[in-house]
Amino acid sequence: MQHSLLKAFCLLAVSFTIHSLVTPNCSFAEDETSITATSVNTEAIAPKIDTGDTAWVLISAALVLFMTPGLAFFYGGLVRKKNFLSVLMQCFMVMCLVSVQWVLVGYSLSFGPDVGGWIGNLSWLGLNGVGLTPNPDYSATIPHQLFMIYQAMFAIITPGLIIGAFAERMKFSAYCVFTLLWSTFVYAPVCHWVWGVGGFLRMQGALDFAGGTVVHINAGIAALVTAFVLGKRKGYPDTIHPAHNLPLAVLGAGILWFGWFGFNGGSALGANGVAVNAFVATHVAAAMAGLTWAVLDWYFNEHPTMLGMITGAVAGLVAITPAAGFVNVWGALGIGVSVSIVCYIMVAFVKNKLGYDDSLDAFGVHGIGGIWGALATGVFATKSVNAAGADGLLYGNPSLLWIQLKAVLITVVYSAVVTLVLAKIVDATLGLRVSEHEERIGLDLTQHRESAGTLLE
Amino acid sequence: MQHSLLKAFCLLAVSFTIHSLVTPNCSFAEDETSITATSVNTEAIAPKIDTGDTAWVLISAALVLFMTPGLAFFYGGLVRKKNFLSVLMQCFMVMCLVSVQWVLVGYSLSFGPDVGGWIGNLSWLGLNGVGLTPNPDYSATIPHQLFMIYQAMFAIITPGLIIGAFAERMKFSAYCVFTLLWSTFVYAPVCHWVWGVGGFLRMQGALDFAGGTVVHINAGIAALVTAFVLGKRKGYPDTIHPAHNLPLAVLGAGILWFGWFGFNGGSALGANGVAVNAFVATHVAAAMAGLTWAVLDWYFNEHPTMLGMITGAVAGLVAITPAAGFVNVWGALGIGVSVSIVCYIMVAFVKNKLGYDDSLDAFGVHGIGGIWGALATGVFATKSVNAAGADGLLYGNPSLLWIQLKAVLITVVYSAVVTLVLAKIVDATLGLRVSEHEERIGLDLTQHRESAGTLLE
Amino acid sequence: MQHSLLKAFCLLAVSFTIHSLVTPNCSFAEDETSITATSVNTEAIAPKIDTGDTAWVLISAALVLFMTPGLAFFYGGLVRKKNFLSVLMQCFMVMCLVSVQWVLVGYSLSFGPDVGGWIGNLSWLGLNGVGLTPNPDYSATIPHQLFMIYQAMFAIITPGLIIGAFAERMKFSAYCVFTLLWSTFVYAPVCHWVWGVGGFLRMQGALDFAGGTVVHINAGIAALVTAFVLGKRKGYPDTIHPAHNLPLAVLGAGILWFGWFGFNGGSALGANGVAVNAFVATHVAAAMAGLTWAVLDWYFNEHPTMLGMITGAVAGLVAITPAAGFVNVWGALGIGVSVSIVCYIMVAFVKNKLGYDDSLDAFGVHGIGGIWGALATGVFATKSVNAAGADGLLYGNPSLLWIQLKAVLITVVYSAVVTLVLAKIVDATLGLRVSEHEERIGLDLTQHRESAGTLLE
Amino acid sequence: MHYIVAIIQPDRLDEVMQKLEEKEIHLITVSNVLGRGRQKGISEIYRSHKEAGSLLKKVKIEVAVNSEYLKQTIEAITEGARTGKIGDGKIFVLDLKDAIRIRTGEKGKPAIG
Amino acid sequence: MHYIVAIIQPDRLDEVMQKLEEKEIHLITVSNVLGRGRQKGISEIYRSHKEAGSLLKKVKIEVAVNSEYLKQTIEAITEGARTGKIGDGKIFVLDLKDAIRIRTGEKGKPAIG
Amino acid sequence: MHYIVAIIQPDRLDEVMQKLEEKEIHLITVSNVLGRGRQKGISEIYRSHKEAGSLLKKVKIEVAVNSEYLKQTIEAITEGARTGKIGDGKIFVLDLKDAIRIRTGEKGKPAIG
Ligand SMILES: Nc1ncnc2c1ncn2[C@@H]1O[C@H](COP(=O)(O)OP(=O)(O)O)[C@@H](O)[C@H]1O
Ligand SMILES: Nc1ncnc2c1ncn2[C@@H]1O[C@H](COP(=O)(O)OP(=O)(O)O)[C@@H](O)[C@H]1O
Ligand SMILES: Nc1ncnc2c1ncn2[C@@H]1O[C@H](COP(=O)(O)OP(=O)(O)O)[C@@H](O)[C@H]1O
Repeated sequence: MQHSLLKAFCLLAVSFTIHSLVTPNCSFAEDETSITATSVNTEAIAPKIDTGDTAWVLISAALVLFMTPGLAFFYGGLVRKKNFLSVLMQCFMVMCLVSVQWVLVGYSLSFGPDVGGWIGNLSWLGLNGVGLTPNPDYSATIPHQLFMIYQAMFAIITPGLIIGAFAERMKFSAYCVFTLLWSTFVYAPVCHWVWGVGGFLRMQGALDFAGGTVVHINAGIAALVTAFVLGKRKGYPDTIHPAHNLPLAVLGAGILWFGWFGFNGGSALGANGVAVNAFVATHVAAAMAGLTWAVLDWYFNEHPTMLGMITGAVAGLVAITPAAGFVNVWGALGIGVSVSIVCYIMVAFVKNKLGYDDSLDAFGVHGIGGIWGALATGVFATKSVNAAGADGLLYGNPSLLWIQLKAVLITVVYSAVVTLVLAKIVDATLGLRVSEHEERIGLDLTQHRESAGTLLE
Repeated sequence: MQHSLLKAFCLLAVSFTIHSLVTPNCSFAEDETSITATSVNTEAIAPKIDTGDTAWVLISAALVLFMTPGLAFFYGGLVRKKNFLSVLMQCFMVMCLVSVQWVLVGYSLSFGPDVGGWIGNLSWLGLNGVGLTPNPDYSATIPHQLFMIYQAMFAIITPGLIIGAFAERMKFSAYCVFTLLWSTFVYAPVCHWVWGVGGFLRMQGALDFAGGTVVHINAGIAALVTAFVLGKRKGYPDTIHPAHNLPLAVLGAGILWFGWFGFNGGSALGANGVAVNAFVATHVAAAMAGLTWAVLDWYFNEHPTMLGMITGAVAGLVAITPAAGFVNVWGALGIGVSVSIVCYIMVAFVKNKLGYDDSLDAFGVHGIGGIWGALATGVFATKSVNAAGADGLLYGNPSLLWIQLKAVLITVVYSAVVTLVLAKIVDATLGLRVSEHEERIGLDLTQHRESAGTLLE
Repeated sequence: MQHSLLKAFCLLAVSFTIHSLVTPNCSFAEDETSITATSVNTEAIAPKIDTGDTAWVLISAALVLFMTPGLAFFYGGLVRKKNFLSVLMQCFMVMCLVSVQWVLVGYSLSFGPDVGGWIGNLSWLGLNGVGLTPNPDYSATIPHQLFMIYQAMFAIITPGLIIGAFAERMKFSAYCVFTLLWSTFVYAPVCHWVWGVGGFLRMQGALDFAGGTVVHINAGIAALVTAFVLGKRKGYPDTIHPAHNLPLAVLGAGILWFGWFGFNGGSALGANGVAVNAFVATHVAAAMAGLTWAVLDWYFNEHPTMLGMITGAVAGLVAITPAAGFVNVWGALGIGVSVSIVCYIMVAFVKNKLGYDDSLDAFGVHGIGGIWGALATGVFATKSVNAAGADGLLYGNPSLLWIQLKAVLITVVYSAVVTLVLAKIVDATLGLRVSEHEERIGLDLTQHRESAGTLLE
Repeated sequence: MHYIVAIIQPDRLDEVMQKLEEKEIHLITVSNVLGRGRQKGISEIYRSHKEAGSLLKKVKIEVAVNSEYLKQTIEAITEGARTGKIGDGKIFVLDLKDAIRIRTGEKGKPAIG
Repeated sequence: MHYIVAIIQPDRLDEVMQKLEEKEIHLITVSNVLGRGRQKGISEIYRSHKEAGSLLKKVKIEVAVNSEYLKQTIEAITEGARTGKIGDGKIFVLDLKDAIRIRTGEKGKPAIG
Repeated sequence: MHYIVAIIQPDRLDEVMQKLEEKEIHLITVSNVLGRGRQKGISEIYRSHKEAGSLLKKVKIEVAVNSEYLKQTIEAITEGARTGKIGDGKIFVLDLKDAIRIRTGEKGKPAIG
């Protein structure tokens, strides 16, 4: 039943995709409107390093890196104690593995000289030619390597987000291989389409300020697919009990909120008005979404919950990501309220109907929230905030919403299909899932021969 | 007995207040000396964005936001485990609630065009007219919205500080309403008096670099009042046992110290000498105060305690807040030593005499420490550090101390009275306190239907 | 047996040292090549404050301060629960104690006007003459006090690193005295030799970008010595069980990684290309080292461990510290791989042969990793990255490696000898170690009269 | 000699210990337990699903006493723990064959106190 | 009356509690324990040294029942906890002299249920 | 058959387990407890108020043995746990009516080992 659902979904989407590809005219028509966060500053001519911009992007890169440990605790606090370390380990492994992959091949594939709008070529392998002077194509006022390392942090956290879907049951070896493949064959191309010079979605004028499509939809869909492929945790849903350490999940959420200022604010690639707008929109959307979720919990369960509030805040952060540099405070408020409602319905009601086991709602929050955010950008975006942006539906330009929808569907289809293929390959070779016995004992002991804490004082 | 004490206190203070209001002459005399952190840079003429200043204030805003989760753990680690989540939840709720209130009305009331020195008008509702270009009245080199969001973080953490006073016994619904009212009717006006253009305390030349009066005294007094109104926790003091998780309180303290660099350093609203001076003074005062507290513990209890050291460090951070941009390293050391002595006496000896139950010493540390810091600013301030500042007692200008004293008393009286009124109103309508049965079971379960951790492995 | 080992070590080293001292000619020959991070910007003439540079160093200082609480949890999570607070307390005490020592005397001794290449004089006591305008000798574009406070954070964490060696058995009073003495008689001189204007190692052209010698070798050797002097923990190694709370150690590692961007990136003392290069190298080396350690664990124990991964990452961060501003991405990768191999052999095999009890491998990771990094800098450094740097062995200049080796040995000998003397003095007077009974009960209760958590719910 | 096991509400522990003191029963052992009893647990919420939290936090007290102390021990615990509400808990009395004080090797009655 | 102590695998608790419910044994007390038994523990790694982790996490269940319930209680626990693998655990049956319901002061059989 | 409950100092556990091993008693159950005994607790400080920390951390060991093993079990525990200092703890011996190995259903003596 679930698979048929997935199929139907794909079918519908594919048709859209094809359409959007066979109609370049409309695309080209929009060329000049083309814009993404990564080109916000490219008007500048003389590539002179600005210390203020550099300072802001440097710290932003550090903040985004810090989000991954934050994510580790956000997720880790919610699993059962016997699997706590395994989640932390997966998050740290992605920090190490993808960083190396990125400097060696990932960056070149994602941002290197364009090949037919689909992918970057290999001329920047090992950062060959990626130096300390600005690359005006991406950012005229900061060193090229700074842009590269800032983007590296995005490449790290994206596969990290998927962890939430298969937590508590994936074999660690399989995890490593899958992550490496996914970063190379899913993240890199999608990143290139949307942000790379010559990327075809960028050409079509799709707006994605800080990674709604590239990061959240991409990871969210991969999460859904892997949850399907891996199947439910033993005992789900009856005997899977609540978070083993909610306070640490709250700590993680706090770190995520903090780091997200670098994630969205830094995407302006400079300490300028756009950065400030993104910063404000990010904070307001997060707050509004957290508040909304609390209210919904209050309404449906008579009690606002801590888990609900942090889930809402994260959903808000996810949804504002593509929009942060293009919407005003009202747009941010609107996105905040709406995304919590959508995600709440998803994780509280729909999910159980469908019955897949997305352990920590990576799809429910990042996938759905990301899609919602991408579309909302098409609704709330306004040039009054960022001339380099575009006007959305509310500002009399329905076409943007249409472009956004296409970008979403293309990403959804590609991510779903390729993730499925990769997961199946790894499953066929290494096997994705631990044995039932290992799952019962827990991944900490069976995968890492460690336990989160000594039981005796 | 306690109430009579409170009364006496008010009486004394009110007289002072009236005096200071009926003697505008002395006030006007000081007009030109008027200065606060928020106008440090206003000499600049052409409002051109400086990327370096913008970068520093952007990251400072993020740091101050991060302080609230830090506060959540600083407080949360000290309560009993059954109330851990309730404290975290209150802190996250204030992040969400006040952020929304701030962009909608709070900012306009606090910093909007002045109405008789008392409050801002409503012309900036919903950030109407608060754009991405600098507002020279507040900061000539950074976007106005950046100043707004930076101030938002202060508006968030201030009511957050009060939580320490009524932890473990306040009804969550009442908490939300109280916080919203308090932000609007206490924080906004006091903020306007001290920092708003035209604010009457600012006019009188009161120095408050980063919020000693607006943030700490204001919150500290509100803490005392709410502690009185709510009454003691069941079993206090006999059967209330030590911190359930001191290490997490230490983590919170670490985050607070880290964030405070943005709190004080960022208040220079630029990456300049004043920011550096504030940064240095902040660090030195915190270190000296932590050290002093440890020594006092060693002397009085034969053992320096972890709780004592972090309490001292926070007390030092509180006391240096109003002074950071106006004192040199000697002033910082002096403030650090003295505030720990004063607060130590307060929480270790005086408090028990008075017998109110300020659960986590929000008054003892923030109230007393804030008052001490405001007065100490009148003693240690020197123009040699910041020409825009003023000379204090030690530098031959007793009048500043007098001005500081007035500012303190006016804030104390206003905060005490209005907080009392608001608390009584909420108590009369919703009821401030949970039932004895709920208090016994704990707020996590009764208010949020969650528990901090699963007990079985 | 262990002592004889130490002796042999010293003997060998001393000879080298003497040699290097009696051959000033070679030293002077290299004068012009002399360079360290702290003089990267000194070409600038007019000392005008750059807001961007100032912003970056301000936040970097905050990041480095944040590393000490991070270290507290990195270490604290690994000890037994009964000693958790004692480690946190030692880390916070060093934050307080050394900060005060630094502004009073430490900074003057370390960076004050040179006295014969050995030490700074006392003319900067109490920051006398250390103002808010730049000091071109150290940094032409940021306020002198900012350089001072940034350096303070290094002075804080260095003695903090030693804690790992004597954790779980040192008397707190002795710890305080020892730390104060060590900061003054070991850290200050070594810091002056390498970074102070006129420091003799700086004169010889030794490269130490962000403190490989000053911080890590220095602390690592002190760790080894104190571990020897204090002796093994009761029951070591048989009945000392694994980390009581590994997840908190992971949190600490995350904070360390985050803070290290300020540690290395900030050492460029500006938001420039060198800072970006250091930032990239730091991240890449950490990732590569973490990955390598995981692979080694996988190979030798069939399972990658969480503790192994964070240990590897930290080892990578240590080793890249002296090199960050002088090597390219390949150098960073090389250093990352190699340091993990070296440290792994050390802590997993060699250490047990030698049989000393370096509780948390402060020597194994910081000492060995630091030495390796200093030498590796002599191998991988290249002027193509930083003209102010030098070429290493791989770039056809073997002499640099020689210079690095000398710097290492001199530091090793000095740190070892003086630390030994200081430790013996404190032992003879206060006694370094707690009683066996106190050790059994745990330091939290016996030294601080507190416990990490309440056992009953 | 008897071995008494009592399950009580966590927040009654201080009270119970005090009552025991008064009756000169100084030696006890305490631990955390979870109990399912008559008392309906408060169900927790997870992603807006109610988790019938049937297991409630309780405290377990173990006391070994000589027969002559049995009655007053039970009294002390009862007085200290009773609130009259469901969930107050139970006291179980087991037979104690022997007791040894590790430090001295004393056996039987003298070893208990 | 009997006092039953059972040591089981942590992940069998839900099962056991359900089985007990079915047999109308509602009142139980549960706690964390560590056990060393036949089951070989998985040895943990610390700095690449294998720590023979001989103590495994188990769950302890305590149930006081009237004699007529003894058999079905043992059955219920056995059914719920058995996987057939080493480590399933044990059930110990002790003699219960008396039981008191703190709330009411009831003694003996009526106090058990 | 007997059911032995011992309360010991936490840091003596390794020693005790080793001694039991030597005497071929392999199966035990261990848990955290807090004890109030003769040993004066170290009072904790909170805001410079001394908290008479009367409850000290102890470890509880439970061993079910056949009668013939009783003596050596007690010896083993005593040897392993004794330091001669107050706080060493106690050993309580209860009567064990029956034991069941869940895995096999064996009853009585064979089920113990
Ligand atoms: N027969 C029993 N066996 C084991 N534990 C029991 C038994 N009866 C009660 N308990 C414990 O006592 C606690 C309180 O019992 P409960 O029935 O809730 O209160 P009351 O005894 O006041 O009705 C339970 O949570 C459980 O832990
Ligand atoms: N004689 C005993 N005394 C105390 N506890 C025991 C005894 N025998 C078994 N246990 C407990 O039961 C658990 C399971 O026993 P084990 O021998 O591993 O499984 P099985 O009974 O299936 O062989 C042990 O870990 C231990 O906690
Ligand atoms: N009669 C008893 N009932 C229950 N527990 C006891 C009893 N006597 C001792 N204990 C436990 O044994 C521990 C050690 O006892 P204590 O009197 O401190 O040492 P010692 O037996 O050497 O005098 C106590 O903390 C308590 O947990």
